[in-house]
Amino acid sequence: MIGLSHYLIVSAIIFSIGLVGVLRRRNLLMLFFATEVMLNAVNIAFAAISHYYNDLTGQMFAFFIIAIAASEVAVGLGILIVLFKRYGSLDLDELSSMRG
Amino acid sequence: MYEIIAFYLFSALTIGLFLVTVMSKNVLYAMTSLAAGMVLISGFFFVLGADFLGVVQLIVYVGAVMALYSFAMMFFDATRDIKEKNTNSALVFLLGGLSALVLVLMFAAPIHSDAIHALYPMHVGVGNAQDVGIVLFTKYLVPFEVAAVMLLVAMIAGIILAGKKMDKSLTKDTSIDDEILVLKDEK
Amino acid sequence: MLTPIHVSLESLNLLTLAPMLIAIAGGLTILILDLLNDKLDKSLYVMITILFLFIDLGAILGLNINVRGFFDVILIDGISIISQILIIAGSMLFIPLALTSKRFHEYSYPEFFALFLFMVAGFQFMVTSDNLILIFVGIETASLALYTLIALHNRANSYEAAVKYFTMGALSAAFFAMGSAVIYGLTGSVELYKVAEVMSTRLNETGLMIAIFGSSALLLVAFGFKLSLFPFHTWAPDVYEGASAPLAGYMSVVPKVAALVVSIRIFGMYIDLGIEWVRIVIIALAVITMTLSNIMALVQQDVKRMLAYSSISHAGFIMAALALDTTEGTTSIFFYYTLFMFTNLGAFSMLWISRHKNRRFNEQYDHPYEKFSGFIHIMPVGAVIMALFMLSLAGVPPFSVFWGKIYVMQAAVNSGYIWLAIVMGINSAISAYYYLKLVVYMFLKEPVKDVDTVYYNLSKPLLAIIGLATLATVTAIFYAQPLLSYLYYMISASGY
Amino acid sequence: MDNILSVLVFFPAVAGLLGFVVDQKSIKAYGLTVATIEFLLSLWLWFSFDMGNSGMQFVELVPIIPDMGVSYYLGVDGISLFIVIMSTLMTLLGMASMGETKDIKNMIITLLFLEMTMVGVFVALDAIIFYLFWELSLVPMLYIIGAWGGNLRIYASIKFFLYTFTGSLIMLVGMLFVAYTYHNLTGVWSFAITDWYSIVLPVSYQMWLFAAFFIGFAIKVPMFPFHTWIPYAHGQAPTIGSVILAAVLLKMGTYGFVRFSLPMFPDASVMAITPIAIISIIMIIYTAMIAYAQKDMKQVIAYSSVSHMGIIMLGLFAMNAEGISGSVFQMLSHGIVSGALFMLVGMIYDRRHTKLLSEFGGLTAVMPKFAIIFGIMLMASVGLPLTIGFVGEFLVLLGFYNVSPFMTILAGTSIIVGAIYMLRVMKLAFFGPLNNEENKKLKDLNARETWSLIPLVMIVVWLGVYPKPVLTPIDNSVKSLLTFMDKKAITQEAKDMIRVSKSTKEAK
Amino acid sequence: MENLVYIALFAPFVSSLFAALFGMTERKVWIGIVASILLGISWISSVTLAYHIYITGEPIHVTMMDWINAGDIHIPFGFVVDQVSVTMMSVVTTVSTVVHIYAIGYMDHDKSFNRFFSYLSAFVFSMMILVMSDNFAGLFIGWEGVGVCSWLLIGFWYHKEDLPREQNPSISPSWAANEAFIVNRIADLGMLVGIFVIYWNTGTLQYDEVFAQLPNLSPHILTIAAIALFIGAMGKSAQFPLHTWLTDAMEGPTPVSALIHAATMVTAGVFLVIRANPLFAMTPDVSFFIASLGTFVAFYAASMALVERDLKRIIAYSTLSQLGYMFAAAGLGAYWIALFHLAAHAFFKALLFLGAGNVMHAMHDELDVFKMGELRKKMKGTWIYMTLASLALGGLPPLAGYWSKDAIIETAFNEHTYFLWFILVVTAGMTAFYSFRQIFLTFHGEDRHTALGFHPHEMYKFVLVAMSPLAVLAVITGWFMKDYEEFITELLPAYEMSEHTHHLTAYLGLIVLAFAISGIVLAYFKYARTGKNAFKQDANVEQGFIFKLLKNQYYVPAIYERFITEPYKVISGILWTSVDVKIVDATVDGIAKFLYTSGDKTRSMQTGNLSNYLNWMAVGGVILLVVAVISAMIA
Repeated sequence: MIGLSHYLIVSAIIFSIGLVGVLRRRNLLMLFFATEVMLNAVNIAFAAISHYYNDLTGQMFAFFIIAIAASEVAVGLGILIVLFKRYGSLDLDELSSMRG
Repeated sequence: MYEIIAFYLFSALTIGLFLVTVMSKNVLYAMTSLAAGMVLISGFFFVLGADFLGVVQLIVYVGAVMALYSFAMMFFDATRDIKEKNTNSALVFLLGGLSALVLVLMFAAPIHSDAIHALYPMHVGVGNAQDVGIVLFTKYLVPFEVAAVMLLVAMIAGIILAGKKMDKSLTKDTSIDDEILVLKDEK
Repeated sequence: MLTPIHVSLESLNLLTLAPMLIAIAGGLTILILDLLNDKLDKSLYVMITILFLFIDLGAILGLNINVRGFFDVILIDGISIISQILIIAGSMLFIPLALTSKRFHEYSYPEFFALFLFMVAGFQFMVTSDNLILIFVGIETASLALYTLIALHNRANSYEAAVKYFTMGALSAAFFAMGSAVIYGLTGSVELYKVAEVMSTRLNETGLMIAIFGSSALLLVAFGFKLSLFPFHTWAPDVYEGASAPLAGYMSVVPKVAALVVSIRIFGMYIDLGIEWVRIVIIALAVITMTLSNIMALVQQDVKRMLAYSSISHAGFIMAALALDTTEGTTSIFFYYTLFMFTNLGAFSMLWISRHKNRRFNEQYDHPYEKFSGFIHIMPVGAVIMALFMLSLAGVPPFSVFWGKIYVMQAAVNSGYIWLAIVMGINSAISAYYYLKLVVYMFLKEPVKDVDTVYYNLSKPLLAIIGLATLATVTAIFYAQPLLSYLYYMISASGY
Repeated sequence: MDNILSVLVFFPAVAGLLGFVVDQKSIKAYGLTVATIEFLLSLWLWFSFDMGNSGMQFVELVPIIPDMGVSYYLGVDGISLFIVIMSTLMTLLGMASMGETKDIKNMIITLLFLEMTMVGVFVALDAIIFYLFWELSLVPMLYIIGAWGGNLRIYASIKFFLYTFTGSLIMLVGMLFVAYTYHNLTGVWSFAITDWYSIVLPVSYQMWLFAAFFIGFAIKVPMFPFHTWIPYAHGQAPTIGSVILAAVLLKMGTYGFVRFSLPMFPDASVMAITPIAIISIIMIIYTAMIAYAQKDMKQVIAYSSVSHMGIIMLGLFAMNAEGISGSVFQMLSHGIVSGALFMLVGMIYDRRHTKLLSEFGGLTAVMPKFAIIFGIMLMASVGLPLTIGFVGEFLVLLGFYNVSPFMTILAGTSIIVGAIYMLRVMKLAFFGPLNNEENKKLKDLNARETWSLIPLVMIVVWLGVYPKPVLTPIDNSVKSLLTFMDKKAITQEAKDMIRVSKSTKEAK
Repeated sequence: MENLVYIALFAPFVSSLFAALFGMTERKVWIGIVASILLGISWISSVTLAYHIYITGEPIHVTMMDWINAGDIHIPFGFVVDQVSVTMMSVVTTVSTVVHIYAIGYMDHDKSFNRFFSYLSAFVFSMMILVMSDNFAGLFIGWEGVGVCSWLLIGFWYHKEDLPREQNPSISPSWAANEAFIVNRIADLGMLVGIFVIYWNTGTLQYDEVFAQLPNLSPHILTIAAIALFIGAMGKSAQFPLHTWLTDAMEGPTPVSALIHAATMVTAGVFLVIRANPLFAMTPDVSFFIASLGTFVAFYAASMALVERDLKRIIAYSTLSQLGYMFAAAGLGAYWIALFHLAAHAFFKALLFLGAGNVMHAMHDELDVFKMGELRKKMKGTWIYMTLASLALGGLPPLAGYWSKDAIIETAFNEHTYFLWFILVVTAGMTAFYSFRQIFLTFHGEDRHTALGFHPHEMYKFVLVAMSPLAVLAVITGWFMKDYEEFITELLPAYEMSEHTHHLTAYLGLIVLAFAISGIVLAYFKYARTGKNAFKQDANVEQGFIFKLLKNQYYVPAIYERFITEPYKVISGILWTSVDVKIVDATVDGIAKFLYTSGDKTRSMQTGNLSNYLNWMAVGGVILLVVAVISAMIA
């Protein structure tokens, strides 16, 4: 049988994949993809727990996470656009005028 | 049996697709696999009986978010291969692996307990959408409304940030000594 | 079949929602006004914002303590009231700083003020709930608005700051979500009082400790980011530098207060459950944070960046108080932040009035120390006030932060953490160096030749704010007692 | 006037604030007037002081932050009375002796604020108020050194500030812990020193607290090895800064030991006798030798200060009335004498813009008045009988002899090594042929300089010949302090060590 | 009578203040006259007091006011005039009055004339406090006071520059002054310790109360107190090894040498021992040590005088030697004899010095006796005075020195310390030799000075007249020895010669006399003759080891220089530059620098690169998680 742990482990693996993505991506757009992956991983966990506890709270949480992810995309892309206009690039290695 | 097959299939596919998302050098591939992964995750939701969530996932992610991303991709003209300097990939994978290991360790624990009683139980014979609707519009009405505000914020933010007004600075900041010089010139 | 649900209006306790609704209504009002007439001046929006904040404050003060509302999602207890008062007060001090004598990009947007009010509402939601979902949504509302406000300053640095803040914020959101998921998995609930109940029954189950510790660790990452604890603080200096000076000052107080309240609720719960590990880790992080940021502040060439590091260090100070998890400790957090708010906002305002578009003194920095060389000769009163703020931040009595510092240290001593108090003392001493450095530049050096330092951004509203901050900084000794007894009463009444 | 202490503390500050209005040209007259009034007020304090009463007088108590136990609590006893008077006197004379100074307005106002903090420290009976003035005194001093100092002034001023600040923060933790313990024992928060006296602390607590307070005070004193800020501070400070620093600010440290460490931690104090005596002896001999090696006249006096502070420290831990009274008297004496010496060095610096001994020689021929006053102060500094310097030094050594003859002999070498470095200065600067051309046209002291030094000369002689009016109140308070310590001590060793005077015993 | 006490004490003080008022003005002769008159008043008072005491035998005790009251210690300004102090007072005022008058003449060309009188009178005042005080603290006031005045007066010609030791063995007046002060301070520490011991064991510092309690104290304490006090005495009385300053002190004006470094101040140590005789009487070991040291110094100093060429230094050595005699007597218990010798010595030694001053005045400050000779004709008065004084010093009857010195030598014999006796007898011979060597070289023999361009002339008449009382006293003092014994032994313990000694008195006296006369004769043959027998410097002798040893004062100053002064300088320098700056301060700065550099290093974590920041965050998060898991597993 597939237990809760199975789902959670898949969620954990996807979360880690997302983390790897966040860490290795230098292109901001693709970095954002990775954050989406991470949030989706959490969603799996919530849905699974919700299912096994027969409780709706998890689905609520997942629902709000989806909403949050969507608004983050909007704001994030907005910032990326102004950034791109100014820098002409999305490479975050070029973003280091402030340091030290 | 059916569940097992679905689970493993979806797991393998999502993991694979997300790996592509994370590792691919091509934005298009990455985005496509991300979208596909999202779709498969909604599959998880359906398997787990969260039908409403599955639908929302499809609509919001695959429909809205992905559309936004693709527009953005076009705007940024990022269809070409992205060159990325990965100076410390060993560290990255070490961290990823470690976090996976730790999280798996955590989740391998007997988290599930029969002693926990659902606070907002699903009802037998009631559709998931109805169940969700009731909880969402009673208990979680406030967060729901706040989420609306949040989306409004996101909308305003998106609009003003991407707007033309941002193209040049409106900050007016000539210094007094400049002005004095001007005055002197006028005399 | 589902049975229809009957909900009585009284049980919803709608009044508990009133403060946030007022803020949101204010934001909407501004948006509508803008729609009706897009030629309106920023001063109007500033005043409308202040008015709504004022009503908001009134609504907060009218709340009863220890009530829940709206299906128990809203929780009004002592710390939520005082933190809301702090948030509103900080916001009211911040927003008049828009009334500079010069024009700045962000203030030409009416949306700036709307977003600001939404952000305030977001913070208020954060602090008035113990439901992780609402907290999460509140955090994101506030953060998204804040990212935008930063970016609206419309300079390359501010974009960079916004991107950095945003990206790391997204990562922290993921950690928060993951942590919540683990909690949910452990207890079947996301409401903290319920969580505490269930978790206390599950503490002795074998194998669960990993998950419990893990959940706290994941949440610590998220809040470590918000509170700029080492090693999650890396965004802070850059963001403070990139943001406009008033916003940087604001960020060093208000969002932190909101995040602290949530941290008190979450980590206080862990500590109350007897999970000492959390306390140890927080104290360790706090100590590292204050020390590291202090020594990094030592070498800064830019005053704003120095203040950013100093804010991090102060946050570390406070975080240590949080880990004590005693009534005094919690009181000290708010006591400290109240006193710190005036001084820090005052200091950032002083930077704000000396803002130049062009970097006259240094290629890289807006506010290098050299800019303040011989400030005493150029603007004696300004120099004295700035020096007062610096001395206050350094913890020289009788200025405001000193009282906060000794209260925090007293709380540490009372809990038996004498070594912590000593570490705090030594850190204060280290920090004195960089505050003093500015004083030295202002008082003991000659003005830089050939480059006129002009401080023309000053206007009457700014003067009033700075005056208020100065007054509050200097006379702290007189209002410390009522403030303290009020805070202590509110906090002990809600059981922290 | 019951609130004379408040007036005494805040009058200079208020005057300082008002001073912003006064014109640059008249500011010195204004400052002198204020300082004179302040000095007269402090004299009035002395005249209305009840000499027979060894306890606190003119007490004022207003709670400020009751929840934290902080109150505005002032009072003087025989020990603090004269230090207050000395502070006001040295401020007045220092100001009077000030020559041409740039930004004189800032200087005068800063001095007035500094005066407030100095008086405040010595009359505060609440630990937090004490700490408040203690820390606050750093700020004007920082400004004085930093704005009017020599080439290394910024380094020196920051070093001074940070060093003292660091120490006092650790002391603050100690204070908080005492308050906490007091709260545990009584259920009340209080920072009042007199309340703290009433609790008996276990020996282990006493030791740790003693150490915490020690760091704060020792840096201020400054005790070896925490003394290295002082050569820089003195070396760079303008004359007035050195005068106040040496005369008053250093006394804060030793005063702190009397006010806090001794009565609150009698057992720990007794245990600390040997280590402190060793440090003091190192201070006495080591810094005296360093003073001998100096090339700069002012540095000699700066190091000599450290050496003399060693004597004061030694006396405080003699645990008998002779030693402690002598030590308190020595504080006054060192204040007057080193203040005068710094003023003298300042006067020659004003003329020649150098303090290097090698630049001078044979000055007596051109500046006889200067040489005479310098000679008198030198003799007071080396502790010649019938000058103020002898009384304290004699009593300290006498008192400490009861503790350890051997260490007293080592400490007593101060009269030798002290003479060695001071006479060297005298010889190099004032004796020998007048070779340097630039020195040949030096003018002797003018009226202003002379008259700001004459009072000090008179005090030096007066208190050397007839110290009774000052020594008696000090002695009364010290005796009751010792009786109190003896009563409070827990361990038998401490009780044995603390020597209550016979006269006090008989009075009982 | 009390008023007389105060007059005797304060007249010099008034004189000093009066002169000080004019200290910075032109030379005014009348200041010297006023000062001398005031000193004269003091002298009259002292003598009157002496007569009063002699008649009544009752000491006068006055307490002026309190000085120090702290804890249990009460120190008043109290003065006691008894047999001992009145002796000292009389001696001091006599000599100082003469010296004051003398100085009017001697200092007449010095522009600091007024200042000189101020110092000189201040010295007399201090000396009076020293001898009159009724307690140890008061003694110490005077003790230090005379030290300072001595410092001021030795360094009176402060403007002279330092010369290398080869040119001027005392380097410079200011150097010599500092040396004197510092050496005295070393001894004063001993004195202070003695005072402390006495206070903590008796609870008081008043002489009478202290002496009353002495029998209750343990011998151990008594010994320590005695040693400590004697160390004090050694400094002031320039006993070995603290003697070097005395010869260097000759840099001061000659009246100063006469008053301070011959007649009065240097005898303060002897006075202390006499004053504290109950204490020393109870510590026979210490006393014996004092006697031995005294004897040693007597010989040691005399030996150096044998080869010295400097007129004043010869006299200084003889002073040193005579102090040795006094200590020998005091150490052997013959306190009154010591005091008697002290008085007698004061008169003839002052006379000798003043005579030397006349010579110096005549020779324009030239002091090398080898450059004089045959001065007798030009300076008859001085020649007579100095010869008289030298005869007294050499111990020829019936002059003062004979009686007192003979008594001391007899005492040594009486105490069965034959070795000491022998040395003292030999020293007496040496004393006679070097005194007359100096007289003969100066006043007799070949005229060596004219060739060198000196044209000596006699001193003013009034000066010579003023010196006459000393001359008279140098002659007659010894005649009153019996009366004095009667007078003084009311206070001091009587010293009785044993039967055995009594029998041998005459023989013993003859032996001493024989030594003395042979010394004079030897000196005459060697130095006084003229013509072909005239004295010539003998290079062989001067190259000899012993000559060099003596000439270089047994290399003691060199040793001090090498092993004390220089190392002190070097160590001070090292302590400053290496220890204080490079270790202590560098540690403090090092901590600050460490913080600063670590700030600089840590700063590099803030690369500005977002990816790096994310890495930090992830690293932090993962480490937190790992720690959480590990600690959970442990728990």
